[in-house]
Amino acid sequence: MNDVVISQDQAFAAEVAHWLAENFPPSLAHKNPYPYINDAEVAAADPDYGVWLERIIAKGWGAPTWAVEYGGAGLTPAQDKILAREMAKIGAFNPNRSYGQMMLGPTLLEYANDEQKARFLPPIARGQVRWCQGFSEPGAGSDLASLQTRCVDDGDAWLVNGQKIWTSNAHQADWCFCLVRTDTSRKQGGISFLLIDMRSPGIEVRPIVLISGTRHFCEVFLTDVRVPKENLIGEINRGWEIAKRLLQYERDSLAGNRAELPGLAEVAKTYLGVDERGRIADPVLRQRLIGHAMRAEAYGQTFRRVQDESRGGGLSTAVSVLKNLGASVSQERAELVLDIVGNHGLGWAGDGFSEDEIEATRAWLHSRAYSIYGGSQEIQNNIIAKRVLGLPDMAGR
Amino acid sequence: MNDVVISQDQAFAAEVAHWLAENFPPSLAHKNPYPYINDAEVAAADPDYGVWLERIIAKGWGAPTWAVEYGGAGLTPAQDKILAREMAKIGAFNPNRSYGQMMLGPTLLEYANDEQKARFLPPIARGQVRWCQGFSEPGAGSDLASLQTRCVDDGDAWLVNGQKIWTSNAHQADWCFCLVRTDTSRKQGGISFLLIDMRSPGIEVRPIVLISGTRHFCEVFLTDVRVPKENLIGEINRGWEIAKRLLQYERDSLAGNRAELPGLAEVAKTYLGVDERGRIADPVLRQRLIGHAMRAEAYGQTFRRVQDESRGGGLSTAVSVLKNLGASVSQERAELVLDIVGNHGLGWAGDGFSEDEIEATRAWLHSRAYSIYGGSQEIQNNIIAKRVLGLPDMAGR
Amino acid sequence: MARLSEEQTMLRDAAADWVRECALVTEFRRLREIDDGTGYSTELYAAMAQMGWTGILVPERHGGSEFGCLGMGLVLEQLGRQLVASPLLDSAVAVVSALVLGGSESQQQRWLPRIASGEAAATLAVDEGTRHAPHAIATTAARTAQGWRLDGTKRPVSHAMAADLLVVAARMVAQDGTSAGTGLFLVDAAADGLHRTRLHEIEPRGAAIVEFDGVTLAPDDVLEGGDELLERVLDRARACAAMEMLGAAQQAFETTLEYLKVRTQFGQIIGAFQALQHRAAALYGELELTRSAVEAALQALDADAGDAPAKVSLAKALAGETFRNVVAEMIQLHGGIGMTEEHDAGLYFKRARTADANYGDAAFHRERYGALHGY
Amino acid sequence: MARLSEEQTMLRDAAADWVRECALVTEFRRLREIDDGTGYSTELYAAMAQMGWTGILVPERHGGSEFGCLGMGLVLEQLGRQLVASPLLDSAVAVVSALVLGGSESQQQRWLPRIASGEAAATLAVDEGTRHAPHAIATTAARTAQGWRLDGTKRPVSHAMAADLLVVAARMVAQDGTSAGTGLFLVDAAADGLHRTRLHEIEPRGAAIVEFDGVTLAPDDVLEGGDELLERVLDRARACAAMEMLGAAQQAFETTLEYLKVRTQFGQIIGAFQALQHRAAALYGELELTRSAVEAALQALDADAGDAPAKVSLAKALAGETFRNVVAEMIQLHGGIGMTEEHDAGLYFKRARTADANYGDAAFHRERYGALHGY
Repeated sequence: MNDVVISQDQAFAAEVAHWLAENFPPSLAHKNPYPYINDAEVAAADPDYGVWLERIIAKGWGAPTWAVEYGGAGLTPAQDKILAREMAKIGAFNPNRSYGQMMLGPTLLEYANDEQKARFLPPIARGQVRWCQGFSEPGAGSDLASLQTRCVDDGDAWLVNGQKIWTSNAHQADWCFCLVRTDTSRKQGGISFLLIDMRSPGIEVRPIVLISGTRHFCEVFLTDVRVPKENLIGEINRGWEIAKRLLQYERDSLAGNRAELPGLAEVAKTYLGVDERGRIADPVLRQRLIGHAMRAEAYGQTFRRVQDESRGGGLSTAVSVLKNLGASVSQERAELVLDIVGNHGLGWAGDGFSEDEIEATRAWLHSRAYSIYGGSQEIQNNIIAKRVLGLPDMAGR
Repeated sequence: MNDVVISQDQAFAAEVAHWLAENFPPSLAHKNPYPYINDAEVAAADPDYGVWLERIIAKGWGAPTWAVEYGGAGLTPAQDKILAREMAKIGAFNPNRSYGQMMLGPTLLEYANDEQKARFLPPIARGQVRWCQGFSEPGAGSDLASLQTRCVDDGDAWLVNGQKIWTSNAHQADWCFCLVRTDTSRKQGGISFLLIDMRSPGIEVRPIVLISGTRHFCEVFLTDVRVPKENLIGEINRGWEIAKRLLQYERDSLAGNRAELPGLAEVAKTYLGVDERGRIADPVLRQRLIGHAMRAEAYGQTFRRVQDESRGGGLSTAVSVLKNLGASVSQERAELVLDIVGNHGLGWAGDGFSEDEIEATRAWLHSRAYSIYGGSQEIQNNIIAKRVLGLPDMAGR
Repeated sequence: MARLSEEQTMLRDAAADWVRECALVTEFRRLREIDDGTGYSTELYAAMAQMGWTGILVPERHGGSEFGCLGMGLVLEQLGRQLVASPLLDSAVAVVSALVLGGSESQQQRWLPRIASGEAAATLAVDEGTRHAPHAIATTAARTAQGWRLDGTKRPVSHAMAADLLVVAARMVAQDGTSAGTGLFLVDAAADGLHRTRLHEIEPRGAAIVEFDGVTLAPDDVLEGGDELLERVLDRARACAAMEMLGAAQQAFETTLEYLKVRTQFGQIIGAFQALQHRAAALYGELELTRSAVEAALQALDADAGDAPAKVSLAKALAGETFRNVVAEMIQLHGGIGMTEEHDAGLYFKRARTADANYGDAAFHRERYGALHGY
Repeated sequence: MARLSEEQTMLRDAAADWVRECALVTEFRRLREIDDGTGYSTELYAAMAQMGWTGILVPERHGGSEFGCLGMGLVLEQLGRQLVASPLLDSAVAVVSALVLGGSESQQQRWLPRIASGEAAATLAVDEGTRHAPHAIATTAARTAQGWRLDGTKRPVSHAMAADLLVVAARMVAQDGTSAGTGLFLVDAAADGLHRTRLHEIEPRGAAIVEFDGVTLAPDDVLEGGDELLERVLDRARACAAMEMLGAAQQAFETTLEYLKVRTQFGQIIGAFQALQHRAAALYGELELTRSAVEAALQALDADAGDAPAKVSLAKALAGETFRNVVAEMIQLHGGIGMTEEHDAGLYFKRARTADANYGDAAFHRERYGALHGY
């Protein structure tokens, strides 16, 4: 890179740092953004979060790389990285991250027509609309393309009938980006990508209770739901390509989950005590903790390396690798935390357990989902084997 | 069981113990029998081994359960177990164990005609003939049934052309039990089971050098080898069934390998030293050693339990499980021993390394074969999944 | 399975039949909904007592059958398969073993018949902190002129909420203040100064925090045997717990296998995918190793073998690890449905961790095994 | 790969081309047959020096290029792919770092140009027993009126048989007998009282037992920096070794992948079997983690970052474990042919263990990482 570019970058970095110092509420520093992103109630409950969202949106940094006309700030990938780096420095985060901003938006930028972009992107960039993803169905989990939700041309509108499952936060969502079957004679070739207003008549949402007690995954039942013709993205029966792209963005966002977390040495010493050399007393757990700390650091290094290599542009096939590594590291951590906490990690609620202990237990129970949602570990391994390593399919099938 | 049986067993046990006390050379107590079994030169080098072989054969215990007419002692399975138990007590072993006695013999008893039994069994029971196994071919490893060695009817004899590989001790063998293709139009259905005199013209044997330096696996080239018609076991093109049975006996014998070995705690303390509490100093290795000791003990318990359940009659499907568990335990041990020995485990020969250290290094190099020969770990897992767990084959193939 | 005697076979089959007919996992779900804190259904426990299971370790003269640890294990394995909840392990194994191995004739006469008949339920109170640490007990039993004064807090004590008798491990302090090792004390649940606080856990097992605030005991409320007795009692409970865990793990594995044989994706029964087949084969191997270790431990206890403690730690460690591995795969191989409250996978998953922690987790027993074998 | 500067990219490509053209694994086989004990071909090493690789860590004023640890790693990664044998790591990384970080101007002037030109080969002598233990050195350097007296035995010292210079770690003993920490000493291989015994190892690396029997040294034959210098020197060698190991592991993985794509069994390319596909995918993930850790360690060293030691231990530990896992799978997935001397799998398998043990194996670095992070 030549010196001019470098100095421009430095200037931008300084500008960002200055703006953040003035606008980012310190109370949010180093907080985990996911609760805010995943749960509208949590978000609504924290006024500072509201302020932060308002300010970043006004600045256009709710969707930094999007064009200004779509509510973004038109940053270059390089500038976007500088922004991310400066935010990371002070433990800030983009409060506008959401399914809409992380997955649907980039997809619309690629596949939607100008009317659709003008209509749907700005509300996402401004955090005004909550989107949910209507992909999975009871009979179509890993084999997503076998989905059956029917969509037929009813003259002035589409008529949709079927059932979706594992739809995160459908009960809080305003809109749903949905895969529907418009042709039953072909598998991938009969799928279309449709945007559906969750307030449409004929939509019923039922939260699913998970073993961790969480209820933000839902079943969505669609009965004679009428959807305007102009809500179809891309061509009819060409939705699979769009969906695959969007799933890449999803893996990309999931791969980033919990990239960095504080070490467990201190927690472990508190619960397990230390030996005569000041080491964690339990030798078995100590070894597992060291092994985990090493994997976690290497995962963080890999995550940054992949970002670095992708130079902010496009998506590398490494996302499947990151998704699996990230899931295994997070699950290993959740198991270890409970192993450290021991008998205090068996609490569901009530007296005798600290809030942190209860939360650790719930997090452990939920952690099993990391290797299932967003494309199961098995699906990611198939992708790695075939797309990254170039291994063949079975013959004679 | 009723009291009469019990008292008979006790009487037999006493008789066995008495005979062993008088006949088993103490110098062989607790020695690893495999070097003797695998290498004629090792066996020839130890006069006590020769004496022991002579005595046990005279007693008919070289093949204890075989009928007396075939050189055995006609023991019942129950008596055979008592004999084994009594031998184990004093660290004795059957010096006549061999491919012939462990694998071919039992197979002939099931599938050979009376003439063949009378001709081939007694020399095996008396340890007079060394057999090798001519199954694998360069193009037919895990997929054994794809073997190509041709066998055609040449009127008064069979004419055999082809190449075998991984034939253990072919260079020392008198005879070979061989799988040959007598029909090219069917896969399993075109295989026959043939006994070939290794002194026949047209047979060339080339030892293969392994990474451990051992040379007892061989390539066997067969060029226009003429084999008498009466050396075919069972019907023509029905050899696959016989081979599968024989391979079960092979897995059975391999599964037994190294069922019990002394713990590594003392070796580890010698090489690694102890900490202030007298524990093995290296905490990482210590944990791995404990884990290994636990798996090894559980494997030994499993081996005994399976023997117990099979009640000495027939073969349980558990042999595939034992084969894989046994291989993994043995490989883990070989790795651990070298990890303990550290820099002294890098020696190939010469000054600066003890004999035990060199042997440990060679054993470690050879240990990789445990999960390959006698049906690879992958093949055993397929067998377990399909035959034991009843999981289906792929559809549409 | 080890080769069983006729009595043992009958015992196991009776347990299997009863569980199938009366105590499927649906019963366990009902218990979770009732959620009264006791951790078991008195009706089902009465039925178990009827079958004689509460007396398997009780001498015949006190109304038991003396079928031994393997016998008890055979029953618990079947109960474990359907996650049947009961105080059988704490009352009929741990406390009965304490009374049989360390109790005077009068102590045995007072409690064994009532426990064997199921009329009384008892539990063992050892753990105090975040983990199983029988050699670091803080609760004290101070010798007084009248007898003993018990002070301290135990947690978690499973099936404590509905227990009539607690056998409490405490550090004995002589009147001159010197320590006299660990003692096991018989404490009536109704004693003054004994307070129970219910713990709401992921697994309903009637767990509680039990506080002893100057509880006064009679001189002969202590069992004979001290630290050694405690270890022997714990080892019996650990080995029987391991067999119960093995039963649950076996069922979790079989349930998963069944799913692999019916679920279709990509036009294939997913059980036909080789990667899943090999993982199933690996789990099968782990289950086989665990069964061998658990049966060997129970037999070693019945034979009073010297290496029983190490064999027990081997069994409990493998049972904990195998059970946890199997249930993690159970959820993974079921996919999303396995994460839902309505599917049984979550119940087995929660049981696995609770059972692993109970009477010492895999890490505790690996370390103990290593120490016993000089590593 | 990390994003490279133009120079770095050129350096890596040049190394890749040269290895492809001049130093395939067949060259390594020839070396094994010649078996002259030196552990490398002087011709090939001269060529490497010609390319300037022996001077990558040498300051420009002493004839080097100062491309840094990452630059050296990029070259070693390519050499590792084909198991190229040379004293580059011991001479141009370990000893050069010792001289650059702890050498006086005159010491540097005396040795750096000759090492950079390849005219001289040097090695580092630290280990003495069965494992890497830089904090438990028995060899002593006793201060005398004339200078130093060196006594002790080092083993294994790689590339010692053909070395001109040995940098020896020894416990310094002052004239009053008090210990003065560890010192690194420059010892001419031709010195009186220095005896070399060749070690025949599974991997030809010119390893030897080196005995120092009252070797006399001049007062200024010691480097400046003591224990801290030793750690800094070792960390540079460890990180560069990790990159060489990664290159070898990467090649072993790719060779195995190629085999999976051509070998047929049961009418299938075996690479189509899902169980093997998922194992390959898992190995790929491990290789990615290792690459990140190794590159981060090299960059941390070049930046003189405070957490470089922990990052180096992370890199060396992962490199050792990944390399060993990959070669074990290399043999397993090749089946019988992988066990034969004529196939390359065995060469990578032997290199993996030797390289893991060199400069501290995975267990050593796990423990070091844990200690550095307060576990």
